[in-house]
Amino acid sequence: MGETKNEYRLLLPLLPFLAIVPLLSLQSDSSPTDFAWLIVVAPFIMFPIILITGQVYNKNETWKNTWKEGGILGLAALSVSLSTTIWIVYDYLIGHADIQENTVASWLEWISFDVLQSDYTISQNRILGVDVWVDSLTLMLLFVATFLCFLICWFAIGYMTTDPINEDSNHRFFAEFVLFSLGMFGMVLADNFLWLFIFWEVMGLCSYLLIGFYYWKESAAAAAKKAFLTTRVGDVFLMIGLLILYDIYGSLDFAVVFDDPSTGIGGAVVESSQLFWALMMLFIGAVGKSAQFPLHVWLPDAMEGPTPVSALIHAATMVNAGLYLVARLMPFVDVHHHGVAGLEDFGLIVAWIGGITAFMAASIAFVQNDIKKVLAYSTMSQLAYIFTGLGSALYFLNTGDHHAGYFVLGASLFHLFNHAMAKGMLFMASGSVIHEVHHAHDHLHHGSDHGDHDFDPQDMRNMGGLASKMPVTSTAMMFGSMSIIGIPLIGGFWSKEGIIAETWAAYFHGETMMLGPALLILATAGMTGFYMSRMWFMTFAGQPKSDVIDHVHESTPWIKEPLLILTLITAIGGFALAILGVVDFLSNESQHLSLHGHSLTEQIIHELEHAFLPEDSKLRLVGWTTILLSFVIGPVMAARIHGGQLKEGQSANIFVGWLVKLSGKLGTQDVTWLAESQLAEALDKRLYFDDLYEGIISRTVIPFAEFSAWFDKNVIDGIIKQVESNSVLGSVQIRKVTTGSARDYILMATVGALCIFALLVGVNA
Amino acid sequence: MLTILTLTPLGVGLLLLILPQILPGSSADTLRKVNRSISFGVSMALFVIASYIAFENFGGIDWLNINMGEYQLMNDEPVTLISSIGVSWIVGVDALSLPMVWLTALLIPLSMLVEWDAKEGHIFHPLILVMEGALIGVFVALDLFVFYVFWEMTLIPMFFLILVWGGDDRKYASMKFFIYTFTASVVMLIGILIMYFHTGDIAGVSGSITGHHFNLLEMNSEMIQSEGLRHLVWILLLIGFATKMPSVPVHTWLPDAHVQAPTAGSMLLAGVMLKMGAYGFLRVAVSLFPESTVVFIPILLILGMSSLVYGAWVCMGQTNLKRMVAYSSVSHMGLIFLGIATMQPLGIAGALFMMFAHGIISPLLFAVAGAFKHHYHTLEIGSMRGIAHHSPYLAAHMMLGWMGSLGLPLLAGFVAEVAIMIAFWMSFGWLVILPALTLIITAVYYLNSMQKTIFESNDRHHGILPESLHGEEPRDITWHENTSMFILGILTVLFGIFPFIFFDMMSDWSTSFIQDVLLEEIINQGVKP
Amino acid sequence: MNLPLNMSEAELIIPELIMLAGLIAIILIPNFGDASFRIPLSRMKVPILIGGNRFKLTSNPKLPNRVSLAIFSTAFFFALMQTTYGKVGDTLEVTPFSRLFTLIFTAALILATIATTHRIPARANLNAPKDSDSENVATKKINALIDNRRQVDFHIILIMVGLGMSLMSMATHLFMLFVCIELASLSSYILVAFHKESKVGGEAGMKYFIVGSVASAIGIYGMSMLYLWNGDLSLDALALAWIESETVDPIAGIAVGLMLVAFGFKVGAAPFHLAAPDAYSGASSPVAGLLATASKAMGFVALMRILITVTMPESGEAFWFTTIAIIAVVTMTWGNLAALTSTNPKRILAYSSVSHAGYMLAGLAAIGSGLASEEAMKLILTAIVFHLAVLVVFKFGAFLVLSLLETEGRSHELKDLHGLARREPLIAGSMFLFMLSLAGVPPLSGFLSKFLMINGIVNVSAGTGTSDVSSVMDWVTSVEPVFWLAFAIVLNSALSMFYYLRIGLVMFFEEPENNKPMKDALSLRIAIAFCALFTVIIGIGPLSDSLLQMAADAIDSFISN
Amino acid sequence: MIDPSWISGLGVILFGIGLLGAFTRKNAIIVLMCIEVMLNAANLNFVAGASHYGDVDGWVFTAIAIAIAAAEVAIGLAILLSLYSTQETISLDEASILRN
Repeated sequence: MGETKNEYRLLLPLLPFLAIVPLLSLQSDSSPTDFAWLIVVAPFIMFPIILITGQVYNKNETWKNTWKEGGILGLAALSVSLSTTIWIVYDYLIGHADIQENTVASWLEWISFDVLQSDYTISQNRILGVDVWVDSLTLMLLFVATFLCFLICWFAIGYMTTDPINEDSNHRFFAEFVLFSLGMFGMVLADNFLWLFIFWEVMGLCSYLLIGFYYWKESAAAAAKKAFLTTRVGDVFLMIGLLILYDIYGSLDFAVVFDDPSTGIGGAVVESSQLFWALMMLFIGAVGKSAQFPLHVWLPDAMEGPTPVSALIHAATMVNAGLYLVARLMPFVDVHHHGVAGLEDFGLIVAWIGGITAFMAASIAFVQNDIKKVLAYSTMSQLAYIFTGLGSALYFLNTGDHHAGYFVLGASLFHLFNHAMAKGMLFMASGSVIHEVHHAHDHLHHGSDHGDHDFDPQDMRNMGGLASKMPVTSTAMMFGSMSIIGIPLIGGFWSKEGIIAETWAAYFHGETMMLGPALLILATAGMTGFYMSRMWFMTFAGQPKSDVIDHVHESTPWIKEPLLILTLITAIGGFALAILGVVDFLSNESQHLSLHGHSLTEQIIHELEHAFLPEDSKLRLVGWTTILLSFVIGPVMAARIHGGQLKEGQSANIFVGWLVKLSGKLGTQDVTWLAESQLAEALDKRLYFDDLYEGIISRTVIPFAEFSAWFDKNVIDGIIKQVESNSVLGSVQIRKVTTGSARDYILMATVGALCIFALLVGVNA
Repeated sequence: MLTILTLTPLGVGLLLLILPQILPGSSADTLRKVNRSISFGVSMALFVIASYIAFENFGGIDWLNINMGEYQLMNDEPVTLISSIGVSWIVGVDALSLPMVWLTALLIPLSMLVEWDAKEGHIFHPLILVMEGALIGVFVALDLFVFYVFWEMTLIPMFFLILVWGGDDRKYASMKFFIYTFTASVVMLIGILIMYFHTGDIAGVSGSITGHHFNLLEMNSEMIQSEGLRHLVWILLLIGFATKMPSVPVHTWLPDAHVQAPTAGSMLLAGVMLKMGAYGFLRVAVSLFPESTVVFIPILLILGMSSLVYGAWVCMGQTNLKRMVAYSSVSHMGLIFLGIATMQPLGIAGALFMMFAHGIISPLLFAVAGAFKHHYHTLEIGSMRGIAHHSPYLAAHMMLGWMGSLGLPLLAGFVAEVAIMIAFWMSFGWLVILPALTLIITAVYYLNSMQKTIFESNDRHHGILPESLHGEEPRDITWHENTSMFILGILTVLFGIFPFIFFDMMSDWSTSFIQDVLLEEIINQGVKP
Repeated sequence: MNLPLNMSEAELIIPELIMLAGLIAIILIPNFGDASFRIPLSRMKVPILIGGNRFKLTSNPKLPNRVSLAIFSTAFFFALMQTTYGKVGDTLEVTPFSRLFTLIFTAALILATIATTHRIPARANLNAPKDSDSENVATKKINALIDNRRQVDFHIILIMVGLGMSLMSMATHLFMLFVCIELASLSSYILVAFHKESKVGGEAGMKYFIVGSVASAIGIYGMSMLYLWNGDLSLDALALAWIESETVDPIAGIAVGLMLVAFGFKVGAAPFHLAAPDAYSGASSPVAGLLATASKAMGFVALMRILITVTMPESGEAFWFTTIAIIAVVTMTWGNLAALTSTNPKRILAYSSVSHAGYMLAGLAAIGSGLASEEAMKLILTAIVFHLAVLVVFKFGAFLVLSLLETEGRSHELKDLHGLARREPLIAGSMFLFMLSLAGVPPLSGFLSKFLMINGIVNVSAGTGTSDVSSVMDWVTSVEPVFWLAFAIVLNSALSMFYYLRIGLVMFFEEPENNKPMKDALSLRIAIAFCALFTVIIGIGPLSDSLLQMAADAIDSFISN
Repeated sequence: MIDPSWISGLGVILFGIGLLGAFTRKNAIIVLMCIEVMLNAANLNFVAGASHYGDVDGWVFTAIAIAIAAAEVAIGLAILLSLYSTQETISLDEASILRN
């Protein structure tokens, strides 16, 4: 990639787009929230432009080199979204706007209608409209979404346009990418459940399109279908949830519903059983979207999509939608604020699902060799953490312990933030690895990129020792992994600790049912330490396992910058935000991110104290167990099995060099016996879930569909055909009466005459 | 205005069909082009008029405050047609029929465009024009006799479209189509006649030797004394309308007709003709017999549900693309019955919007299926793979249409679905699980069919071409097909994002419909809203 | 000396007089020649004009055709213009009813005449075969000469048919009615057998004649029994006697039953219709058309006279109600079923004609149910008359198309219709129109008439169900069975659709055997076009209105006497 | 004077014979004769009626009916001749090209 230096001038077209928001902020006195529509509309406008221009100017040199097949345009739209978001976030953080104030104001009156009420009067003019809803949750997720969309689009320009397999179809990628961004932004901003659902589905569509980006690949197309259908199952239940909610509250607007969730439409008292089912249905939707047990099967397959897609959709943004939805449900159960009591079971269910998924995904991740699959299971597992946290939060809020509830809610959302940043970065890094390995492979087997199909650039068994070849990537990957593992002081630690602790707290609180999730996620903490480390060591440490590795080198700047930015955020962002009280902010306990009047040092000490030495001795035990498991046992095990020194003469940079060396010193352990066991086999087969589902479908659904088709053709239509053929038969028979002999005709006439007499006599007698 | 809209296409179409036969000269090719241009021009002009009527009115206050019985008649004076039996020419549109009229006027030029190069084009395009007249006639006529006349008249051009330009088995299909629907509608005719017999004489239709009239606006359910007879009439009407919609178990004409029909025929069949059933049901059966409607909600529910669920299952078992799409129409039409069965303004508005949305999505589906037939000479799902390589535009339209039909948000179909679902939950609660789960099945068969046609060739640069192509080089769709599909696609998106363009009007209509027509009966029958 | 006919009476029956005069003229005119009579014992020759070498004009073989066309047209015109009505002698009465039927008959005859022009072509300037001609050419020439010779025969008989039918519609005396029917029938037997050179011609004539004669013998016998019963056969007297007798006298009942057989044969009711398909397929198309329209109308007039005028009680169910209802249902079903798989277009049309008789009989049955108010009765009768009138347009239209086919040979196979749309789009279109009209598809006139029929039946019966029931089943069980006649008609319409469409199908779908356009029979084409046009405009619009009004007036006059 | 009922009784018998003959005999000529018999049965009725009612109409009817019968025979024989000339049979059963 010789023209590296010149590439930045391509960003010049972005400038006018970047100028939009500053101009607006100067021109207008109104609140930036009024311009929130820009976030959604910018990608909306850009989507058809990219798609159509790309189709028309396909293969045009300028389009390819200057506009990066639409990538620059996409980036421009996303830059508008990002800058608007930053503007809004800034506005809120400095306290110009009040988070608590959200009024019903329809920006778009989508449909309006009337409802026949049970007292036979017709309510006038219900409106399903859409407007913007901003609170801390929105702000956090909006920032995550716009920021990552922007960065990953940036990354994709480098990643996609240099991959020969994408030749001439990148406009499709960028258009769908932008459309996805629209869905994500819209979902976060929507002020009611219906539009949340609508954008939710738009994301689903884009996920489908992007997973199936390499549509000619059977595996990709099948994965796309699987993803769409599995999430569709959840979506349908989500929709039923909406229906129930609408029936209860007569509206789907957050403002109306959350104003007083215990009172339904017309002042009716909301039954907890009724609401429970609504929430359950919504939760099933969330489970589908966030790939939780038992609707988790689609996420690993979704890695068939291009890596930027995995990074954005299947790690950082879309899969968070389920979490976002569940977090949105808090007001329903928050008895402190008019919530409906008696919904602890819902919290428990959420926590259990989270716990099960976390453990299951982590264990499957043990045996994955595909670098992206490891990350996919890791994503699943981490999302499950958050679900467990949210479950605890639901439980606490519903039982009245709102302090604990808010804390674990904030922690969960904070983990969401950390995980999104880290996982987005990890995927990009893995993309970088794959990309370069692939390039190196192509370079090595020159011009025969179709020749060697056996080589899988995603297989970690082909890697090893990359730490020296890819300094930036390995560093980024290390910090990302650390954040996910929860290495103390780094990113995810701050949030994960809170989740585990509070889940246990719920158990200690007297809820025995909470023990399960608590134990599961505790175990998962250690497992996370193992498989994330394993991935890192397999990739970057040890001897190269393939001749390709020698030719790997980092090249494209488009890939490096986003990694660097995210590494920074992952490494210190978590800590910084924790100090600024993000947990309280996210749970709406506080309005701003600030030091709360303490000095910086005080705050740091307070946070550290809170993390490592909580007052409750039981929780202290849990905390240290977690640290022990995730920090020591997991990584050390991984290092012993997969770690090792680099090849002679190679050296890594200081950020990662120590780790490689350390792993080399820990020695090796042979685990072949374990790898060949039944358990490993089962894990490799993903605990047979896919087989089970496929088996059920092929044994029930497909035969039944075929039976229906047969039934329709042979029974329902068969009756018609029978009538037809019987008529024809009758026709032939009746025509035989016309024998052609006049004698018979006279006979018939006579018989007829006799019949007439008989009738006349019979009727009149 | 509406009279022009109805009679112009009929007249011009017939003239174009007959005149060239009488006038000698001019080569076949010139004739084809001239006829085609005139037909297209006329249909475009009619579309402009229809749009003018639509946009003139749906923004205005007058339009929104329609009450049943206060139709906005475009043609004020009823003209007596056959005074002896009280037939007069009364036309009018309201929120129920206006979208349908507009839809018809829209789909006609589009379907002409799709088959721009049809063989024997000197008949083809005028025939579609005749079709337009008959279709619009059904939607605007407010005299039951005229309504019935137009109702049956639509069969004739469609019969020819299938018979002359259809597929291999067109003989059987066209006969089945004609006889099946004809049978149902003559049964309906008995119902109409019973109603007719119970009408009193009214001013303006004097001179009737029977003392009765067909004016729909002057009819009401009280005219029939016997409740049993009212129910019977309602059932007779239902048979006619349900067959047209079509609803399970009287749907089997549809797949055959669709599979054999030419693309334009399928588009019109699915886009407008099926809506005639739903329209007529609302306009005649429900409007005049609210009591029976409320009493027979279970029937509606069963019909709707079986169409929806069973139709979807049958769809899954299909291997022919067009057949599958046809069954999906059956499935979607089931939702209309369900929407009506809810007895909620929202449900009825949803049903109306379903009629409209399905009216723009299903022609797109059939245009796509037709393009497969046209360019790949086969409709067998699975006989080809990775067609997106060769026909990117076709693939894109297929994607949009398929997604629209499976009810993806921001596309028109979703609005209707969600409206019906909300109303359905209000009325029937957990029964909603059936239609909801059907949405999954819908997704399954749509995705499967897409997977097995435009995706999965396992080759970066080539698709697996069907044998029916016989080694020919595959083509993408022509510009006329592309234009037509593009317009339909844009409308699908437009009405998905801005449904209120028609939805508010429909919603207001539904409210007043419930209020004025059905509410009393709902209360009387003790149906819980 | 009293003239048997005074001037005012003569004015009333101008159309019949024209036909009578025409009959004489058409016998005489072709015989005009330069023959002269030498006055005995002198050399003076007085030209007597009969015989000898015929003049060029009178020897023109096309002349009879033109003459008869002129006669029927004038008769049609005068019948149309007629405004005065009244009795003619003791046995005839001119009413709007009879005039409408005169119109129907003459219209059918006009069409038959036009079609015959091409079916039995007359060629002027034809020479006798010479020795030099090959055998083929000679046979052709001889056949053409034979055709020329029998032009006049055909038209004489045609006019006799017209005269008989027209008089029959006026008859107020049963015996007069019978004599007129016999006149028309005997003539039509000859017409059926007219193509005696073909095998089927003679056979068709024989069957039609034998079965028809038996039927009319039965009818006459029935009439004679009626005479035995009452002693007076004028319709008024019979009706009076019928009303006076409290119960139905068995003799009278049997007499009416016997007459039903005769008239049933004429209208083609099952099971007396069996000879009809044979006759239609053996006869030439114009004649078959005549049988299917005019002859059927004649039968219905007779049926209406005997069933409505004479034996319809003031109130209550007529004694023949069940019989006619059953015959109606059997007839329509039989006709439609048999037509379903038939492959001879003429037979299909014949069976369709049978089924139409069934529909009309169903209408009569509805009247006989005794539930009909006077209004409803009028409505049904109007429907029947209207149907008979419009049948002339589309049923004869279909036969005209077949005539056109016959000009190039056969029309006995559905195959002969193959690909007609390719060869003659307009003719095929018209044929399809006729078929749809026969099937009763709106907005064609066939729909309107069938619609009125069902309407009448529903009108009679729908009010009979118990009014205070709330369930459908209760209502359905309480309604008079005559209601189901409407369903029978409707279901039969659906059944019939099948074979009507099949004719359309073969015309538009199948490949033609050859692609040549057909013979340029202009007058026939114009007639077909007219029929097609009227099929449409009588279906809906002002013309249908005025025709309906005419039918209604006719029925008014029919009821009132 | 013979009682009219005897006359009409004879008529019934004649009619029965005629009808029976019409559908049992194959020969067209015989069938034609049977038809004549049936017509004569009707004539007998007319005659009986005329004598019973003392009405002259009956006689007239008889005369006309005889005329009709004569015409029928004339036409019938002509048709049978033409049938014979093409198919060389006058058997009702054998002349059945037209059927079904």
